[in-house]
Amino acid sequence: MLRVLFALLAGLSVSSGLGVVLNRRPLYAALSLVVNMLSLAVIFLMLSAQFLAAAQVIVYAGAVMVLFVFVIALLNPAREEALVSDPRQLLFGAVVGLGFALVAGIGFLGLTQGFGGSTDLGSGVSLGSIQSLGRALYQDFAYPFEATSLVLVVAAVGAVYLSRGR
Amino acid sequence: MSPTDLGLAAQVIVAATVIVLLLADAFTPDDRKSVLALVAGAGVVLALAAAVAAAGAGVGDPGGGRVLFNNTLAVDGFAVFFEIVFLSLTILVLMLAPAYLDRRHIQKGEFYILLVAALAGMMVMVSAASLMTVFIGVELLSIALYILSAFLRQEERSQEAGLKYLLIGGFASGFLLYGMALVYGGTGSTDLTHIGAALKVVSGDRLVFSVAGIGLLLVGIAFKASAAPFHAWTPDVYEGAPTPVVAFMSVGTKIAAVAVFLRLFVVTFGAPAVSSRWTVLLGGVAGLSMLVGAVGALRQRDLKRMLAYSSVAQAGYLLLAVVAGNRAGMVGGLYYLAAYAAMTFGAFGVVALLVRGDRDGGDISGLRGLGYRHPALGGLLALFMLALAGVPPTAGFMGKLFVFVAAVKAGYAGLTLIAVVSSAISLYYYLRIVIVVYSPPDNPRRPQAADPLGTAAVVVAGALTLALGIFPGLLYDLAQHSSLL
Amino acid sequence: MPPLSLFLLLSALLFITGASGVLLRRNPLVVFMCIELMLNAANLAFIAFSRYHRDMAGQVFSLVVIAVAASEVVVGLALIVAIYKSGRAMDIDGLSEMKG
Amino acid sequence: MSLLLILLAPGIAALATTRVQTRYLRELALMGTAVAFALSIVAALSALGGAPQSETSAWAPAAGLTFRLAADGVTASLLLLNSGISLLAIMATRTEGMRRPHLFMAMLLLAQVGAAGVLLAQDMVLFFIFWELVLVPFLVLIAVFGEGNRENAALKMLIYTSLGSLSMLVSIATLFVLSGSHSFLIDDLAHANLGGGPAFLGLSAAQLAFAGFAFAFAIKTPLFPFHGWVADAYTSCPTPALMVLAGVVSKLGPYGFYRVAIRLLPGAAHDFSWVLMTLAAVGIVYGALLALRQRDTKRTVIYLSVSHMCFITLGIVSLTSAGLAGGALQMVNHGLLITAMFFIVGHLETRLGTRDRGRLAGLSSAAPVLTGVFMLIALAVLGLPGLNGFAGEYLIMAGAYARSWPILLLAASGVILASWYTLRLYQGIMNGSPGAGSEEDEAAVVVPARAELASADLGILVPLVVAAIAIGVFPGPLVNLVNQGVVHLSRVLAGGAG
Amino acid sequence: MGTLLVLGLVLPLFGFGLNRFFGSANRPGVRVMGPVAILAAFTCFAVAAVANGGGHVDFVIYRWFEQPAGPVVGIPVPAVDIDLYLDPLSAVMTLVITGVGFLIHAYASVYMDEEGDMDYARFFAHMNLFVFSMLLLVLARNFVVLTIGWAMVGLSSYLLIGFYHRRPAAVLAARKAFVMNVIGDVGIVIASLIALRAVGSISFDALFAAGPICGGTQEVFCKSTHFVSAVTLEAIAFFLLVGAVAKSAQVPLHTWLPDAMEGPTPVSALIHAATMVTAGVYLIARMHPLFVAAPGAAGTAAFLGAATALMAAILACVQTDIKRVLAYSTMSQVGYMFFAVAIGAEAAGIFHLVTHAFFKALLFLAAGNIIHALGGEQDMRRMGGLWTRLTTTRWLFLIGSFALAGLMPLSGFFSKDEIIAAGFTSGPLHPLGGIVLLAVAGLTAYYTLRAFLVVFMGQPLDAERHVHEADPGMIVPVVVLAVLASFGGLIQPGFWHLLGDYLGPAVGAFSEAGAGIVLLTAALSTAAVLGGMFLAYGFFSTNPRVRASRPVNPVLAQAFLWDRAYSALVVNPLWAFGGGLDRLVESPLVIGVTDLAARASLLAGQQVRRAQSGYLRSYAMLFAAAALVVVVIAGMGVR
Repeated sequence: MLRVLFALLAGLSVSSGLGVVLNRRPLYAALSLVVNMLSLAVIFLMLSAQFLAAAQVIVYAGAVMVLFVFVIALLNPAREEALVSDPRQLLFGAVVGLGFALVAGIGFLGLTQGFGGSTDLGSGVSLGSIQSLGRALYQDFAYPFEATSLVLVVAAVGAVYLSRGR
Repeated sequence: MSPTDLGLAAQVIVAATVIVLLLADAFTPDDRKSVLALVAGAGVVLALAAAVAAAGAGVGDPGGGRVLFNNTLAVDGFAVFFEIVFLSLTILVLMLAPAYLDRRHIQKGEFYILLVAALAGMMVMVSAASLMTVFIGVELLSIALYILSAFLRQEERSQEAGLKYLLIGGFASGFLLYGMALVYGGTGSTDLTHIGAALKVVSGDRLVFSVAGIGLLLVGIAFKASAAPFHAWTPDVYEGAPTPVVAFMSVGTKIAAVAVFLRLFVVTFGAPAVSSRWTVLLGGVAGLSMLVGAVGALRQRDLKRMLAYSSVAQAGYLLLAVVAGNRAGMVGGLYYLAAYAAMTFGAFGVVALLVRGDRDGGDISGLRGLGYRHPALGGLLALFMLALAGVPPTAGFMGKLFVFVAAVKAGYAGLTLIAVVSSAISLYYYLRIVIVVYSPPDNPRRPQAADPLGTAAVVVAGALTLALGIFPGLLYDLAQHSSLL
Repeated sequence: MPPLSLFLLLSALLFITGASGVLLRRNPLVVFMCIELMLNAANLAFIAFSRYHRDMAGQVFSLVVIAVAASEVVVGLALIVAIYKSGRAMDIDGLSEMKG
Repeated sequence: MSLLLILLAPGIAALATTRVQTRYLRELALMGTAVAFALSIVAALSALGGAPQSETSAWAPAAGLTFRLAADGVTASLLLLNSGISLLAIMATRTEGMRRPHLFMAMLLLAQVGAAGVLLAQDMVLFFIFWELVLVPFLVLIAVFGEGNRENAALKMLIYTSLGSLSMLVSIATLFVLSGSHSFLIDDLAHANLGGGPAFLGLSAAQLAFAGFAFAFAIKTPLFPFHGWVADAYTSCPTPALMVLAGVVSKLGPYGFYRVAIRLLPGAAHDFSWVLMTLAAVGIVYGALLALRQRDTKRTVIYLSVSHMCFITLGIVSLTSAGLAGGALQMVNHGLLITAMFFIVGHLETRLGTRDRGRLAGLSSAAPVLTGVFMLIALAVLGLPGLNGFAGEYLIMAGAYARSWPILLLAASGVILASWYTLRLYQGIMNGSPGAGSEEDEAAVVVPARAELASADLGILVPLVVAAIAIGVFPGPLVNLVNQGVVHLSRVLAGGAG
Repeated sequence: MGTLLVLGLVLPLFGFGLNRFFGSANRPGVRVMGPVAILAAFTCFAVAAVANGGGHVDFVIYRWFEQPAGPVVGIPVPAVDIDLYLDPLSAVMTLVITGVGFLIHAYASVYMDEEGDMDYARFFAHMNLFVFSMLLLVLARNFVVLTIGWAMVGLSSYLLIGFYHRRPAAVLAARKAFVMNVIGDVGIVIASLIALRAVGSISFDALFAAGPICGGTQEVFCKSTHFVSAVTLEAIAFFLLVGAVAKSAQVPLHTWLPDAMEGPTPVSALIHAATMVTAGVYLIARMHPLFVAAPGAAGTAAFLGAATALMAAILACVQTDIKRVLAYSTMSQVGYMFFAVAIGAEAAGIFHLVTHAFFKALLFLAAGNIIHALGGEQDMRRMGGLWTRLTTTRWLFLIGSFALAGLMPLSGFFSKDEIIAAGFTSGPLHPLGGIVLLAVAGLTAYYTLRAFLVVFMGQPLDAERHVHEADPGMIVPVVVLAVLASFGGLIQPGFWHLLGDYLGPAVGAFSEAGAGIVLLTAALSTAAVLGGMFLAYGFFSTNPRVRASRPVNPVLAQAFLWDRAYSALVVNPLWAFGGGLDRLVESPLVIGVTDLAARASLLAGQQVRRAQSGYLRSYAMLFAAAALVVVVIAGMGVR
């Protein structure tokens, strides 16, 4: 049952990922990215990361993508003429991509045996509950959390500065 | 207060300074923004005082340093050493920047906010005790620098620098992050102490994950250190970015990255099964950097690009200390990093002071006769070039000496020879600058006098460069105290 | 429940997709999306591992990543807007004034 | 203190140049150098007295650095040469009408400081620091004040020599690591126990370290075939600077062999001495033949110098008492003579506007004084017994003979060739009928009358001539001085090599 | 005693100094100073010789340098003294040098009068310097002093030969002489090095005291502990011989002497007749204990001597330049002396050295008068018929010729006979040498009479050319020499042998040849001489000039092609080799390689620049590829 669901979501996310890369229109790319995000959110749920799933939906599918679409609308760039400017680029990219895919395949599929015993994730664990996450955030990882806020401040200041008129 | 408290205080003060600057920026009129430099300076000086106090209180002594916040933040001699370096660097940049921004007619408060924020990022990086902290530090630094590189927002080169840096940087942090994920997967933890412990025992797939992850980590951090072959962004960004920013980032980013290498790789990933892998890789990267950097700089016409390539080569020497992986390497590395800070900042500082009008052109032919038109700046530039070339009696030489000793001790004959060759090549472009500076000028026009504050900053850097070269004892003791090994 | 390896493989595929997107596309906006893709892939790996290890660190990490990624996007988009304002084409191959 | 002052006096003068008017520049420089000269005499006397001076003070103990200066006999003799030649070079500098005389003077003085430092340093890092410090002034002197393709010549010289010195740096590091003693002092490094087994490319660690040193010193000397930089650098070097460069700085190469390479690694020195002796002997003949074929007077002197430097090196690397003493002796003599030679050649160029020997002829009747001086210098250069060139050559040949027959014969043939090319140079310029070769272009007609030495020139040449005769007739003091140092090294060799 | 020696040595040097630095101002001063310095030296040595008698003194002037205490590696720094050694041998030499030297100086003070003040002073300065060097040479008692004197003799001869420095021929001749002499110097140096290594010292005594040399003559020296192998001794002797041959213009290093006639005539008289060329002879005599122990080298010397005597005599027969005739005859006569000292008849050799100094100087100076009279003409084919004009010089020249030819009872006869007799009496092969020398005696008579006839007989070239006899200043010294040349033989005319006994302590007891041998050689040589003279008279009695102008065999005309051989085999190859090195090694390799390295790295720099295309995607591509490599390498190790 879960396996089927996973297969569906995996297919969806991968195809939408390809959609991002291959769509000539930035807008379509953005939309397929949304799809990708959502499917990943569900997978997060499967992995018992409820809060993250939510965050994923809100932050990404919400804020970020809106921002993207907004900017696209603002700039409305003409549809790219050619996906690849020169074939060498494509060839080289393909080689590198496949290389990584190969490595990943060997690395992860050959993993079934002996990853600290089993690779089974088990079921019915309640890990990412708000409580536990909250505890982790505010007790265990307080410092990184605080530092992150600084990152956000910087981003805000910078974005305002850059996009403000002359 | 205990030394660790003081060390932590330094960070808190810096973070607070960011906030204070935010507020102050809101309440200062547009024509008085340079006041913010003072505010920032005050905060940084305060932090520096705290850090020095921490060092004085013996944070470097055995048992002096502690790991705080549930293994996410290490406040030890190592961290404090670098915090001192970064804080002093920032002070110098704050002396250099205002007049520059005035010259470029873009005196904006955000500059100081972002500068201090970037400083905070560096400090987080060097004191990180957890992968998470490392990542945040890197991002905090990077994002601030993305913006600072594009700070001349009207100017195409600056925009180009910013966007290039941002895109390739994001790409790189993707790798960095995935590497961290793999390490996490392999060791089951994000904090360095546990990782270090786990790496000694893990085997099979978990070891594979860890090592692969370490490989990607290496890639990500080598990018920050602008080591070949992950250096491609460096020349373009350095050329386009505002020069004081370059002075800041070329020193800060590289030092922070190498510091992370020292803490993360030499210490945490020190387990033989692992280090046997990454030393090979890092050795390759170091050798490649030395050669590519040295060779790449030969034919440059723009001083900033030349220095960019030379910084690639310098990254090679710095990584040599990391690869050596012994105490000598650690101490020598610390020494060389401090020396590198002084001389590189100085070099870019002189370039910044020479910036006229609307373009950050470091055109080498424009330096002709500088030594006579502007004896102070010319002499300093020559000094920094000689220091970067490793000519005694300058800090650059002492650093090189200590690093060579470390490399020989660790038995890296081949790398040492590469270092020798690249240093010999590098003499060509460094000394060519010296010659140009002292060759008769074709047009005897005098530039308007440089701003005293900025000159003072460069003079300080020059004094440090010489002092560290002639009296290495001063810094060497501190480095020994701050070593992690 | 599918095994860890499949989740990891998925994340790897997404990562590679994103990476190749960066290598191929010329529109900076799209390149950004691809970078987002890579970061998400990493997140997936983190969460999978955290589930496997029964350890919250991974989830916290990915939360941090989301925040960081968001801020990167914000800055990037702002920069793109700035560049657009100065009237240049949305093509990163156009950003090759500095070279050599 | 006095040894330190040998470094400080000219150094302070160098700093002071920026603050003084052009017309007092030379006096200032002369003062600084004169102090150094006087103190060098003191050092020499105390070395002769058997109590060589030595000064130690803390520098960076944590890093294993010690600030120690010492002057044994050989050092003292070269210190005298250094400050003496510098005095002459300063006198030879025409500050009036020169662009940026301050810089020039400062660099001359700095070069002197560097050379003195190399001679005095007892800590290898200190040694290296001064070693490099010598180079920088010449970068400026050649690249800024030189002639012809000066910038490239300067860069070539610096990069080439630095390649050598970097290899020396690696050798220093190696010895430092291998000698457990946490110190860069020569005496401590000498105790490095280097495993006999092959470390790299089938060479033992000691041999590698020695190779590193030898490479550096061979380039500096320059020893054949590492003299690729010399021709260009010397050609574009202005005369006063060249007097120091060829007269003093080139001696630092053989001195390095004496003070560092052989002292630290006698065993490896023995393994390599055959190679080095062969190179030196070949270089003697090689340089001689090239000197024979040069048409440019300056280049003739350059290759003559190469040949003689190989002669000196031959003596040093023969690792025999006589050879070492002869080499050390000849360093001083060659320093005096080559200085005079380059000065004369430069003088002729400035006065007659040409270095082409085809256009110089028959100056003797127009310039009798120059003739006499030049004759004497030339004779000393070709090693005429009774002048200062002889004693050194004799001892060097003795050393060479003690090691091998054929090398002695090569060296001897070098001596014969020397008489040939030297007389060719001298007679070509001085004898024959004036203006013989100047039909080539009427544009520049050589006026022999201009060639005569002015009193200022005599002020520079006479001391050299007097020294050449004095040392030739009474070599005793100098030989004793030199032996004071050589005996010590002989003891090391007798012990370490036997 | 020592002071006397030093004084005698230093006086000429003093003269040199005065003349060189203050002479050009006052000519009269030079005119006096030049000769007087030598005369004073002569008196010093005369007194010293008398005082010394048959003994020997070794006076150390000062220590040149010390031998340091401490261990010796390989070869020591020897202790060197600058000392003077007077024994009968050196006494004779000093007297000849200063005595004949003085006469020549006196002669020259008039002869050189045409020269300008500066050149006049220069001339006498260098003449004095030469005498000083020569004295140093003969008074040496260790190799270093010997070498110094040896080389300075070469130097002063260079200066004097090149006296006319405007004349390219003179300049070249001077350089040639110097370089060839340096070859000799190097030979001496090498010999001294071998000795130094063998006996640890550079003094002659230490060498003579060594090994096989003892048991020979000088028992007094036998104190040394060193034992030196025969081979080493041969080597030392051989390299000494190189020096001797070069200095004495013996085959094969003789080619400089004929060219040296470019110098002024008095120079030829002093250097190339009386003194310098006999230095080699002196050296072998001085070193005779060594040569006794080194038969190989001695034999070589004897052979070279005989060969030179013959060859030079033959060449002398075909010369047309009067000075060249004398030059070749000098070589030939020195060949005699070489032979003598080499076969152990040192006394005879020195005897001939002395007499030869007298009559050859006489001849040169007389020739000088002739040349002077003809306004610098040296070509005999442009002389002739001078008998009626040079009424004094003709007699002087005649005496000189007969003495040289060895005509009874002139000095040449006794000395030459003694050598030939010695050749007959000693050694297995030496009689051959004796025979050769007999033949040479005939040739000598032939060419001397030829020269005399061509110069003085026949018709003058042009009757109205004004030819004046030289003035007394140039006659008196020559007359003195003529007297000496006539009666100098009486110091050892076969029956009694003053010189031999006097030299005994220095060069070994004088071995008297049997009376029969003496008479036999006397008869044979007289026959040879008369035969030679008869032939010469037959050829040249009637219009000699034309006869003398006949073309001669090209090989003879080119002096057996020695010069061509040298330039073809040594000089030109070296010259070409040097050029080859310059073109093929120095520029392309030694200098080229360095430039090549530079060019290569600059090229690489260009490549890096090209790679830096400025396109972000190529950077990313590079990044990704590198990352892949990293991951693969990292993974490989563990899996």
